[in-house]
Amino acid sequence: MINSGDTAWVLISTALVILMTPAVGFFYGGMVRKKSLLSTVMMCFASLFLISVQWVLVGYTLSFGPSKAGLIGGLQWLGLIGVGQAPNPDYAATIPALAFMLFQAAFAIVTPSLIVGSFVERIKFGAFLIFTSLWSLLVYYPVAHWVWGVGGWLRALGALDFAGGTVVHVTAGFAALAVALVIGKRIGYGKDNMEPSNIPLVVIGAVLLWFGWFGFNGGSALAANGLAVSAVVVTNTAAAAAALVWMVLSWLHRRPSVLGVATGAVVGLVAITPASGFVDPLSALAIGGIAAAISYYMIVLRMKLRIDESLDVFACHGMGGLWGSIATGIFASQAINAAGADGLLFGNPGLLWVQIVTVAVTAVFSFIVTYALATLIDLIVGLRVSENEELVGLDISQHAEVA
Amino acid sequence: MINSGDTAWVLISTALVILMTPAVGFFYGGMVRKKSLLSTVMMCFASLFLISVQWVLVGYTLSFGPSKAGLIGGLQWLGLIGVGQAPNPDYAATIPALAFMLFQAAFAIVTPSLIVGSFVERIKFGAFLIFTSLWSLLVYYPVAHWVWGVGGWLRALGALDFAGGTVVHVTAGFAALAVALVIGKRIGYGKDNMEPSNIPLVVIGAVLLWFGWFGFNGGSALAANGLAVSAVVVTNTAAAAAALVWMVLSWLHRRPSVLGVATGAVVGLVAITPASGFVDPLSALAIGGIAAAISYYMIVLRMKLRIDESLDVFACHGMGGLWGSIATGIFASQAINAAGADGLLFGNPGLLWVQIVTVAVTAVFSFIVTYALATLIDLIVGLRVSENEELVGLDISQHAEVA
Amino acid sequence: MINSGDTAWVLISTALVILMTPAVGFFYGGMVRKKSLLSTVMMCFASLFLISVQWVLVGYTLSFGPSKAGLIGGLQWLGLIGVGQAPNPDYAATIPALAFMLFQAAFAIVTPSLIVGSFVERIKFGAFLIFTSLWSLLVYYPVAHWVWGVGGWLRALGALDFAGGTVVHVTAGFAALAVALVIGKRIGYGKDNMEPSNIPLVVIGAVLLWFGWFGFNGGSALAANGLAVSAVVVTNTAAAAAALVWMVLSWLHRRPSVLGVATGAVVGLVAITPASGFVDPLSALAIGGIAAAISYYMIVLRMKLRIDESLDVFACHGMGGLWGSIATGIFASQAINAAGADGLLFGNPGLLWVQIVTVAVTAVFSFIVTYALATLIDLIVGLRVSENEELVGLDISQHAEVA
Amino acid sequence: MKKIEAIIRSEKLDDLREKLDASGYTAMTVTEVKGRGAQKGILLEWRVGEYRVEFIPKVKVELVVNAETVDKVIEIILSVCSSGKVGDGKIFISSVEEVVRIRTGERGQKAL
Amino acid sequence: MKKIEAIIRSEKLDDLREKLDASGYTAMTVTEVKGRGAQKGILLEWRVGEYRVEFIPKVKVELVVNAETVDKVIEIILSVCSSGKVGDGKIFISSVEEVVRIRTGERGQKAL
Amino acid sequence: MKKIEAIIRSEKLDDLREKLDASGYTAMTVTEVKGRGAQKGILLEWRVGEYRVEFIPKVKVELVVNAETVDKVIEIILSVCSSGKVGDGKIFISSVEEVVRIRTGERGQKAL
Ligand SMILES: Nc1ncnc2c1ncn2[C@@H]1O[C@H](COP(=O)(O)OP(=O)(O)O)[C@@H](O)[C@H]1O
Ligand SMILES: Nc1ncnc2c1ncn2[C@@H]1O[C@H](COP(=O)(O)OP(=O)(O)O)[C@@H](O)[C@H]1O
Ligand SMILES: Nc1ncnc2c1ncn2[C@@H]1O[C@H](COP(=O)(O)OP(=O)(O)O)[C@@H](O)[C@H]1O
Repeated sequence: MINSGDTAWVLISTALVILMTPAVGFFYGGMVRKKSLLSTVMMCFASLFLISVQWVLVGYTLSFGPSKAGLIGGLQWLGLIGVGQAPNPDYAATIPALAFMLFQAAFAIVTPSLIVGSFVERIKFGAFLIFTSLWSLLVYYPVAHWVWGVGGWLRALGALDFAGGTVVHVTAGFAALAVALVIGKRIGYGKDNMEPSNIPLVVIGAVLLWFGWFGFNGGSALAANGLAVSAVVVTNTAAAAAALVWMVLSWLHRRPSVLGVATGAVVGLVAITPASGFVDPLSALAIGGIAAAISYYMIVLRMKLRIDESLDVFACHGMGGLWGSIATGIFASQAINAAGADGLLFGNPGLLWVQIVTVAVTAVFSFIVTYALATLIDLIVGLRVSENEELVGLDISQHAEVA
Repeated sequence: MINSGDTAWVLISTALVILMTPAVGFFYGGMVRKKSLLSTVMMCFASLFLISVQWVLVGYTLSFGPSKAGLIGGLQWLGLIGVGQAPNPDYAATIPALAFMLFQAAFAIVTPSLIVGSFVERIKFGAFLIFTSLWSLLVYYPVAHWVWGVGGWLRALGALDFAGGTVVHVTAGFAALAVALVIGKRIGYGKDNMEPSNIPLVVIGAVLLWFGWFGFNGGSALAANGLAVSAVVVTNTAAAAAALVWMVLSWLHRRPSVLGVATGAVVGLVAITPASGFVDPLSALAIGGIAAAISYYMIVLRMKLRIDESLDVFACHGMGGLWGSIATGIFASQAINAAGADGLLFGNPGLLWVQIVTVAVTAVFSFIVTYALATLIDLIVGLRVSENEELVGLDISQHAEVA
Repeated sequence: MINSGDTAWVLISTALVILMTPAVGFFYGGMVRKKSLLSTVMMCFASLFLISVQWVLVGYTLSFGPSKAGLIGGLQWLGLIGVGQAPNPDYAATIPALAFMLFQAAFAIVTPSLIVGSFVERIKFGAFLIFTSLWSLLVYYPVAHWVWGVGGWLRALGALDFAGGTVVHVTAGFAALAVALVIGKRIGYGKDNMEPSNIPLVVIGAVLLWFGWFGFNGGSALAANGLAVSAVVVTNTAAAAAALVWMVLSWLHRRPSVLGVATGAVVGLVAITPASGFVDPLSALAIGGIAAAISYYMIVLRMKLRIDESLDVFACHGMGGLWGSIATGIFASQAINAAGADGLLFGNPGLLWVQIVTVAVTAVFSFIVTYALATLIDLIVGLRVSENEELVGLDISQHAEVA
Repeated sequence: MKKIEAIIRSEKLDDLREKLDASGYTAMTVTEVKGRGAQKGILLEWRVGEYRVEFIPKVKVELVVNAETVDKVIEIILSVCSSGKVGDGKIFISSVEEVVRIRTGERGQKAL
Repeated sequence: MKKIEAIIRSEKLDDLREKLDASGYTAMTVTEVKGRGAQKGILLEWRVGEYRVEFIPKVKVELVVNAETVDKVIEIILSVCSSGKVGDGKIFISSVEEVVRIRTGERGQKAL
Repeated sequence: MKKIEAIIRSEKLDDLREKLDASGYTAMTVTEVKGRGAQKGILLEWRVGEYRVEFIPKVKVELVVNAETVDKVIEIILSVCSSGKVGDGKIFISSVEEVVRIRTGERGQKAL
């Protein structure tokens, strides 16, 4: 039976999550040099329209269609045939099946847009489109099926991932590292100024992400109930804690920067994602605060290693998602969500173990497949623009526009 | 009986649609030269506050008040007297009458803001205010009554317009063409650079439009039910398909531009509007994709004709709305909405015919009345700023401000 | 019993109100000189993460915990212990207690961000953080308890404040005046250009405020019912009326400015806040229109007095909130809200008297405590940056960043 | 060789470029500047009342040309940019000793 | 006639304009530039750590004046803009051969 | 003393600065300008079709140096900024009569 309140909440949550993909574009776009600002915004926007179409055609059925041996969804729902206004009780009994479908679409859309941060300012737009289409097919849809699909093998194992810490952030973060290694550094990396061109735009992006994340985590309850509320509360709390900790760390270093607190907030949001339906507000403070420190020092390390994973998708999403998934194994409590499980702090070390396995499998899978995919695309069509195109900037060279 | 889920959905949908009017301002504002950016934003913002007031006073009753011969609403609800917290079952049985009123206000507000794109950079701000107030009275309220008012003559004919393809987009698009012809070209049109001054702002506008459109179409179900969900799904799908097609077209020409995909997305949203409560996702792919091609080549034609309908409101909204309304006659299916009708593809050519008549009547009516209105205002107070004011830009000359 | 529609509405309203705090940052940030734009955005963003954490730890229990003599909440709910997914019928019987908690958090967050407008471009960031933390403890939590806490003494008196005209706007407005007097004028005030650096950003802020305010006032019904709808309707109407009046006033003076109408809209939103659950749309027109005139001339006066209360928080929020609270005593009607009271126009002068007392007490309390607090902080750590830091701008001197 | 630096109203730039083009002076460099002269500033609107902007946005057009053509260029600038109202701007002429075309390394006249 | 080009700290502009005004030098043209000199760049904060901005925003003030008044103007600039810290900037003086007032077509001294 | 004004492609600035630095010419002033020369404009994409931008963003680099070092600097600029394609830009050399270091008030050579 469809419940109008639950449907209203999932619909608006979907709208919020869809808004997040262009928000990633603003967040990233303001951080690159002006000459590639539009190209960065464009790649995220392209994730939105490209994956929207792919999802309707094949993505949904591959991710959530009747399971083939726990590994991938069957093709029964190709083109959304059979996905209608009636609920699909396997996933959500009180909202139309189409509502669950579109909510999940928003996740499939935002995930590849996160990876954009690793190869900005040097990728061919055409190669990007090929990469994104194939990456979704080869990495996202399988992992989404494993963790969230009925019959998925990691789900069967008992892995908890409320809103995509593993499915979204770990996959994107490790993929980002892989592509960065394949595509190589920007010309002048570590030598020229690569200053952020538009910090107000970064903040606009971060703020829309924070806003959208209420739908991301709160909507994952798939109902407007106590659990949705609890998820929203811990989401806000973890974001705030992480921003605060990042501010302190950057102040200890020298100055509390706007770029820093915006990044911190996003890291907090990432880390709480898998845990958001299982933990209480005080745990959220801990999860967010610790996440900020982990990502902060991972960026320090990444810079020392002189890897041009340009906007630190690995440090923020990969490590944030990894920590959040593990933290779920520590802080989860059935007092918050009876359908969940207790974590380490509540006497159940088993969950922690499952979480570690899940994260490890996903991270390794995403890294290897992405590395192979990027290498292949590079060989066949070339990932990278010419030196001159890179110097002139991707806005003019790829899109014939200026920001 | 008021249903809280339905009410929540219509309320938030209203908020989303109201956000669209300033979003149009950003979308347009970024496309004009910097010297008239603020003036463009201002005109859209002015639609918001001007029509908000007019609607409360007379607009609602003229549009939805008890019908006078199917042509216009009576004055019973002047100043919203009698429009209260209880539902009006004629329009929506499960939400307060005031909720339906405000949701409709948002449509009346956004429509004149769309027209702004045709006369940017050269209109007197005072003349614009007069034009907008009178245009709503003479064009929008009547057409809204015809198509949506209980007893309206086009509604009686069986015309389907789920969320305003005809009422909003066809009226605005043909009005835009009319005003452009009356006001004439910008100085230097076709000779000087008229480059977009702020493409990131265009994208911010387009993104907020996409976001708001979930309320525009989804809210038009006036309930949080399967139909609302279906409308949101096809909305997202059509927008994505149109952006994709536009990207391909502009790439075939030369480069895939950000301005292009943003425009494509909006065109897809326009085209799906009338159909959104009647078609399935695969039809949405077709409707959006075809819409992009139609608007694209209409702009090519418009530029050949050297008409300075500056931001292509006619090509995007006029033609997009026209195609969407006709497409409703082709793709509509009672399997999606039992209260709708079947279209050509489902064996009912009659609907297509009704749709064509509706669009034709509305287009002709809007064009003629607008042409007359604009001519009259031009004669009496003058539509256009002085040459020097135009050269200096409307921001300084009309508002004494700089962007 | 939890109602899913009510929960959905309060959740999304909460998201909207949380979005308002960074929106204040954009609204203010665009109005200062470019060299302190980021610092202004940062201070508002910092209110978000700082007070989010403080609220979870102590703010909620101090504001809404079991009352100590009507003056302050007890510490029973420290760290949100005992605040869960079940409703707290004292405040809202149909939504989880955590939902009410977070909705209220959003108000506690936005209030100190409003004050930022008074001391931009010259405050030390560290001093700002101390000020904001202590101000919430000393002013906001007590006043919130007095007016909204069960057992609060002003609530017991019968004061009506639907969504925070007194609690939010009067406290912030009078606090702003106090800090401005303590911190003193910007170097060059009244002599150098202090032009707004980014009016489009101001409009983005204003628009997000308008959007968010639907949640602010509509969500204050704590249910998706007729009252919520009514509140949203009058909110939109008052904002529009105020923008319209401001436009006329600024046109009478010289030109209708974008900065002016954006300000006018915000003032209208402020003024309708306390009244939004008690008045009808025509009253909203009056309340908004008059508010615009009051704030307009208050700014004229403030400028004559050469007080550098830089972005007129006092004129807009202090006077807007004061007028709105008094207007509630005039226009309130039990026909709109049976749980409210009738105002002067409906034959009950008693309410007006209570409203005046409430406003007066709050204004005096906020002014005095804030003045003392600011003075103290100035003595101990210093409120103001060095002259050279001020000349260079706060972005570089406090955050080592450029906008 | 001479450098002509003309500070003009921004809104005249498109026209000036066209006229210069038509007369064969296609090479120029343009800078957005802010100026102050007889015109003092302009008044802009604040939320309430107005404030003076002390510097007005102008455009500086620089052309390096042969000494003989200076007068011709000045004439064109005057014909396009003179409105007779305060704020029209100034032209400054100074000497340039050498020009190098970066593309080829050519120097002097033929590098112009 | 001489052109005085002063590259100064942005934050000194308001003060300098005022002092020049007070001494009757109201006409000037201002350009936002970026510079590099003894000061090398400045360090700004990135999300983590910092990065060097090689060029620092400065303001270039240009005044064309009579040869006799050059020293007076230099003195004013020095008095306002010298903080004694690296990065205060430079003043360059060069010759201007002719000035034309666009509004009237007047040339030379009286066009200044 | 001489002023070297080089109008170059924006994307060459980082490289040029580095090379100049390496040779000890650290002091310079950079302005964002728009230019037009043999290159005419560039075509950018509009929603549909394209439009010509008449002026192309360039960067102007100004260095005031001793007369003797002019050729050395020109050489560096040519080596970095010459791609052989239309649009590489120009270098203009002119005389500077006096330099003042604002920080100290020093004049002439030692103020450079
Ligand atoms: N002596 C000068 N030195 C430098 N720039 C000048 C000088 N005189 C005028 N300008 C520039 O020319 C612009 C127009 O000058 P203004 O005196 O307003 O024009 P007009 O002579 O037509 O009244 C000024 O804004 C300033 O940029
Ligand atoms: N030789 C030069 N040529 C061009 N510009 C210069 C030169 N020397 C200094 N500048 C400009 O002056 C600014 C200040 O120079 P800097 O050496 O930092 O000042 P200071 O001499 O006070 O230490 C630089 O940023 C640059 O813009
Ligand atoms: N005579 C000139 N006066 C002023 N600026 C010039 C002149 N010639 C070239 N420029 C500047 O140099 C830039 C590059 O010139 P261009 O002719 O395109 O280069 P190239 O000589 O390599 O083809 C132009 O955009 C313009 O800014």
